[in-house]
Amino acid sequence: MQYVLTEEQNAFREMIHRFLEVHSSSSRIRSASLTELGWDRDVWQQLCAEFEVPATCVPEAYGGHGFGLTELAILAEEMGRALYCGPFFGSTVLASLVISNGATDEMKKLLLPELVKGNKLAALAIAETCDRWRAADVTMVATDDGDHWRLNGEKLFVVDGLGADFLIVIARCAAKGEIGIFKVSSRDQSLSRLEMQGIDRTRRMSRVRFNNTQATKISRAGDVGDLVDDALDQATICLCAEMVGGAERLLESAIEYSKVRFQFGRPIGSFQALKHRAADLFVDIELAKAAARCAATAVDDGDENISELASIAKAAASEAYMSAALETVQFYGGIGFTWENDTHLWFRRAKSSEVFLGTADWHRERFIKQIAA
Amino acid sequence: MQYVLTEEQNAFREMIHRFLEVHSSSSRIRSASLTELGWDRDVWQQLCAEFEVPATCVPEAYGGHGFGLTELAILAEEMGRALYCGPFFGSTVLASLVISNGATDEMKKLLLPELVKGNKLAALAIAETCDRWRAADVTMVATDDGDHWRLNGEKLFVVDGLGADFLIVIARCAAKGEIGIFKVSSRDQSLSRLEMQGIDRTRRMSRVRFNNTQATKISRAGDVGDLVDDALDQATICLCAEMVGGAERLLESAIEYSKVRFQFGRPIGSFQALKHRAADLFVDIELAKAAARCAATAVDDGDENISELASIAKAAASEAYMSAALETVQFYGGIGFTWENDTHLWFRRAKSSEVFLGTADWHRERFIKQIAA
Amino acid sequence: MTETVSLATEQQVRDDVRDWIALNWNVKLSLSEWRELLADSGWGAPSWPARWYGKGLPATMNSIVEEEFFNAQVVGVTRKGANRLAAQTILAHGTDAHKKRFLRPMLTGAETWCQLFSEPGSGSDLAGAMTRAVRDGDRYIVNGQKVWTSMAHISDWGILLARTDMDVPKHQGLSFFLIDMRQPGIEVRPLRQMNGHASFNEVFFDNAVVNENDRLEDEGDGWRVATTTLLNERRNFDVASKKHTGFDRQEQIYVEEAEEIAVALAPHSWYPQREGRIDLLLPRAIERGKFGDAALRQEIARLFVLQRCREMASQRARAAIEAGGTPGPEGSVGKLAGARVSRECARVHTIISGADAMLDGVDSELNGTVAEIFLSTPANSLAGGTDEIQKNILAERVLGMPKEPRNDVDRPFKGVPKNAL
Amino acid sequence: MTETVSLATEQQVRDDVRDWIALNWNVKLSLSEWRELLADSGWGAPSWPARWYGKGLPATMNSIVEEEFFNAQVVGVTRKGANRLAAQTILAHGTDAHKKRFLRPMLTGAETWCQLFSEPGSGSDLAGAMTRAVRDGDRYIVNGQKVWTSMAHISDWGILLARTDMDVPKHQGLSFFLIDMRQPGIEVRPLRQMNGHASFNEVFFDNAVVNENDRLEDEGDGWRVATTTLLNERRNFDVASKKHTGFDRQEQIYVEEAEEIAVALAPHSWYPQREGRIDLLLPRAIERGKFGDAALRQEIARLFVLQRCREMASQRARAAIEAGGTPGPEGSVGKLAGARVSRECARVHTIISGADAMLDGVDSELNGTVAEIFLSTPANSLAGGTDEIQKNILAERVLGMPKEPRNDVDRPFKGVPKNAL
Repeated sequence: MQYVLTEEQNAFREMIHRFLEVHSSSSRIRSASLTELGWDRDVWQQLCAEFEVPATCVPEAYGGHGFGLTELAILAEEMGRALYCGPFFGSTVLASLVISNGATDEMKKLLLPELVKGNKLAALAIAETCDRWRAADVTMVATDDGDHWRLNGEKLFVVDGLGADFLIVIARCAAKGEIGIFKVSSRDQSLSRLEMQGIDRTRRMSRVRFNNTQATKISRAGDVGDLVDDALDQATICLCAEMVGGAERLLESAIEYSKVRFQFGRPIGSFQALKHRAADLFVDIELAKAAARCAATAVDDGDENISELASIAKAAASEAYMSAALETVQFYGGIGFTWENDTHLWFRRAKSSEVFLGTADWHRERFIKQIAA
Repeated sequence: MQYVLTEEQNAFREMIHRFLEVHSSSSRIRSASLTELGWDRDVWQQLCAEFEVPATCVPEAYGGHGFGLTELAILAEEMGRALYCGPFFGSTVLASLVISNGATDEMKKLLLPELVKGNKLAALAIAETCDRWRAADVTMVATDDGDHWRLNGEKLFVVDGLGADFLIVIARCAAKGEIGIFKVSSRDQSLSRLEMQGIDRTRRMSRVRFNNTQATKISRAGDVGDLVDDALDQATICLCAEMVGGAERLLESAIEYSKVRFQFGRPIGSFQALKHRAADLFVDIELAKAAARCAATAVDDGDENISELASIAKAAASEAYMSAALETVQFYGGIGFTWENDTHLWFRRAKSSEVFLGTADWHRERFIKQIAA
Repeated sequence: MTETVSLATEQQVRDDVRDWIALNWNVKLSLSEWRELLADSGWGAPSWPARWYGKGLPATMNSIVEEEFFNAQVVGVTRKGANRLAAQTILAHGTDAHKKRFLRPMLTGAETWCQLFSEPGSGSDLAGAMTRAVRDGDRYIVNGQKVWTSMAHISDWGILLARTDMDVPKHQGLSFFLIDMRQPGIEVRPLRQMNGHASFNEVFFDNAVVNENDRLEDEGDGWRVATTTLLNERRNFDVASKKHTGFDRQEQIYVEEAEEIAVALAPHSWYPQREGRIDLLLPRAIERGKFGDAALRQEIARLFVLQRCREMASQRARAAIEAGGTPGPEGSVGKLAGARVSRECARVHTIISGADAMLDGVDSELNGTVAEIFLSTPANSLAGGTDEIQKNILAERVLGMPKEPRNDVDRPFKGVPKNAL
Repeated sequence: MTETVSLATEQQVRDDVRDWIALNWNVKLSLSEWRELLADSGWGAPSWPARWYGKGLPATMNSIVEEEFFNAQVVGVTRKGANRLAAQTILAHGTDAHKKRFLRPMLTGAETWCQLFSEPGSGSDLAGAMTRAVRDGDRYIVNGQKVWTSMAHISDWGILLARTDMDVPKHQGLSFFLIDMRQPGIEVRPLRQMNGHASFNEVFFDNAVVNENDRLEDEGDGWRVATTTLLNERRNFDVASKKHTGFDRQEQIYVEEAEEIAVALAPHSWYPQREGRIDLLLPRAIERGKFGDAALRQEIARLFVLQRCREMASQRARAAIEAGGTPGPEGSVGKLAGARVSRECARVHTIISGADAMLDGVDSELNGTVAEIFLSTPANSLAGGTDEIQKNILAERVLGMPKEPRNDVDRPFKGVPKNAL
């Protein structure tokens, strides 16, 4: 296993980092999050044009760069650090990974090239209740009316759903009940998409209602639940990378402030109580980072215990990120509790990420049952 | 409810405190714990003669002083502070409380006066497996052979069992299976008492085997399980007071050391990280102390929710005591990890108390189910 | 001994109040008419000197009198703003002229006060205030900024801690002023918090003016005077006063009082959420079908144990004060325990929510209440003295641990290292 | 570039070692005979200079050579005591006479060394050592006490940090000595720990003697020399070396080596328990029928998550070093995480035990193992640099937080406030 990033990977990281520092600064995040769409189309187009972000880990056969999940996770880490608000996680991570893992070759050839170029955006619709994020939890049924598959019901927490051109929907095929992957056009009149108002305005989610909506099945015959779950574990690993990036950004910010904020004639960062808490937090984040990085590499190495590693990473990142958010507010003192201070933007994301794609408790439970089995 | 001790109660506390400072100093604890009995008969006799300790909360009708559980808990707090090793908890708290709560008037008149004078020692035998400390968990059956009740089986964790003159045994009466309280003489040849080697050498426990042992039933006809449980809740409250005393002793010791131990040209107690941890610990202990004191007063006030208060106190005291033990070792540094340093004596008692009469988890579970009901 | 005397007096006080109410209370008066009457009677501030709108009774009688008013559904003096703190400070340090001018409208509510101590650069370290008051003849010109000022937007007057001398050590260069808030040199801006509410203000001084006569005590005595205010703040904080939210009656005077209370409480509408809403935990866990989860039960039980212990500890503290003690640094125990409760409540609430913890507003549980609990988490660890300051107090004043070496108290304030922001 | 060269050299080194082993290894030699041969060959310490019992190879080759020895079941140089640390310090700071006299018996095991740095009064603050070495002609008279000295009871020599000047700042008044442990002025007493084991010793100096010639570098250079020792200690600590516990074979030389190892390891028999025995958690939970408890499962899962993260973090750290980095203060992350694992393991083990956690010895689970885990809990937070010191290192050296004001480094040591014990 490759434990440290290569020179090329570090250069890649540095490049995207510098871009986001400018184009996803906190003032730009704030203004973008006030728009109806919630993100800045120009910045996304630049990410597609200059860095070909959506192509990163799509195989070359489908027009991508054929890099690994390691590279996608590097992007996620930087997006999380900058709290980039755009359709990266919804389209490039969630939807593309499900297509890459679970669609037929023919469908991949049809769908991925469009996503890769950034011409089209997709979003994944899987969750139906809170706390249920895996294929086995899906109850929505797709019926076959002879000509087409038809979907009915509701999907929740569809990330970047409002801006998506098409939806990737996980549903059970009527009769046998096996999990299939379906594609639905967003333009379909039978579809209703409503924004779900969130604590984190930098990641938009929607509630999608299907009313006898026409769908194309893009997975092969038979149950593809395992493939969907593989994709979700990979997406979870990207989420963890994103969380680690966010946590690091918070810690850096707290430390910087502690050097320039003086009370009692000393920088507050010279007080040992703050030092020790910063050190504890650094340990938390380093541990979560190790887990997120190793999990991504393990996917690229074709390891078998990905779900274990994804759960370890999610459990570690969830606690590290939320601790970082709470500590950072505390380091800032009263000013950290204000709207004007940027900390709360990450504070919101920390909680939102903690419960997204399975809570830390759920991941620990899955993990411990796997290793006890 | 009386929230603070009266002048008389404080004077009582101070008196016993001064006695134990001398007669239960750490060097005397260490030497007593090396003896076969595990405690010093002279010190116990002084406690009985000078302070009439066993009489404290026994009603005057049975030769006691008729004080409340508050006073018994004050004694327990000081015993815990000084880590007094003698038959106080086994005989004066556990056995006497069970007799007071559950025996018939006739039996109280027979048994309590002897205990009150300190001529005799009793011990309570209830637990049969670990984690089971209440009447409902008892499976031992007492059979009636016409002339006598007969006991068979084994009881564990009998505190101060080796030095006891008689045992108070909780068992089910054959046929109907109702809980009864029995008395067995220690001199009975059919009884075997073996010391259970513990991490805490200052509180001895034994394993008692009954082999068709003759017993006297001292409770009235019918199930007295609730009365036994009441006594156990009262004993738990005394245990909590004892734990709070121990935790306070640890914190005081850590603070004192932090004032005289210099590193880097400063007393280590001037380093903010240690200050904040000491403050956190102080909060933990103050909270546990409030719970223990209020629970004892509530018993004296005849409140109905004693089991709730006992469980709150046990949960709070368990965490505060163990934290105090860990922090105190850490305050001392390497020297705190040595045999020569006294901290480990309390460190051992902290864990041993945490799991005695129901673990913190068990008490939380009981408490939350009660208030949710 | 003391107790017996107090008990005798208590009944007497109750009788006196009842008699006075019987004679004077008139539900048909306007709020201001009634308050004038009340201020003059001395029953609006029983512990103040008889000469200054009070009855000269011990402070312990205040709650007795309040209780009588409450039971008789009689409207009391105003509770808005920092009026009570300002009054206590003026009583201790003001001239007769100050008392004559200011105390009465403080009781009637004709004037509202705010407290101008905290600054962006001096939060925990209040004595490091940088707002300058420079003498100009018989007045001072004030420049600088204060923050976390409740009620500044509706205040007529403020109690101001400002620096009049940079060349002496920090605690010696401060002075204490009563400043007219209705002047062009003062701008008040609401300060929005991360949970969207605005409970406080920022106050900017741009050549604001204060008369020399409106200084309390001498130049350089500001810290000593402020200590009185802070001590009273702590005392009011320690002994939780019954929250009076009006009598919900239709007569004009009650409606007027309710309006006054509504204005005063509006910025703090989220405070129940700040406490963590422990009351909602069990019902939510049960309703969402999660009470069967042993891990969650342990979490909730831990929290209830903490909360119940905290209640018992504060009852013990209150009983100790009543038994003759004074409110000391032990109040920090309750403050820290409260912050723990808030933090843990917020955490456990979001565990119960699962993915719904992502939601806010209409899509969310209890219409945003859980989100508000979460977004208010840090408040209790910051407001009214940070956790860090509370821990320093406990460690140094209660546990007697040695102080840190300091370099900011024994040299001219201008030479003390300051914020590098 | 570097990597390619190393790879080429690695194979060559492997070939050379194998050739040498093939020619020289003889299972019939006694342990000392074989070690003499090995020391002279240079293969016992490949990274040492060719002139001094080494091969002048890069340090990374040490593990390659070790691997070849291990695979061929060939006995290596001694690993007992502080021989390796003492040798590295002498190589860096000793004269040729020192190297000639001491290095060879360090490899063969003919002499055992211990490290005499820590004192009862200076644990975290090693530079505050109070043991005095007072010059007396061409020798020094040593008085004072050291503590936490592994192997002192079987040591022939010790590396000693002692104060030779009280009138200069603390770091400048220390000198570094090689001291003969077999003399009447030195008394070694085992130090019993709270878990009953005695892994370390106290060493008392009562007019012990050390020759001027046995000082490393100049008087006052002691702290600089000690820094070399400490750096090597950290390096050895960071890069976990394979624990060689002998080959379990019957020939005399293997038996002799096994005896040597047994003596060296005896005081540390409880170290597996110190780590917390995470391996026992799941089997114990399942065997005791508690795996069905969701609250316990969460506890165990948390611990496994922590442990797995710690493993991955240390693999990353190791990979970073191999990729050209140097072991830095990041090692503190692993140290702190390890202490967390120990502490949490001890806690969860006793949760699994329930009331059986009260037991020790024959009555208890795994014959006292759980008790030993519990009674060893604090060790990992203290040994090898306390958690507090590790956190200071991370905060100041990695996160760049400002240092505390200090009053102990810029004045004569005699004027620095010291223990009031």
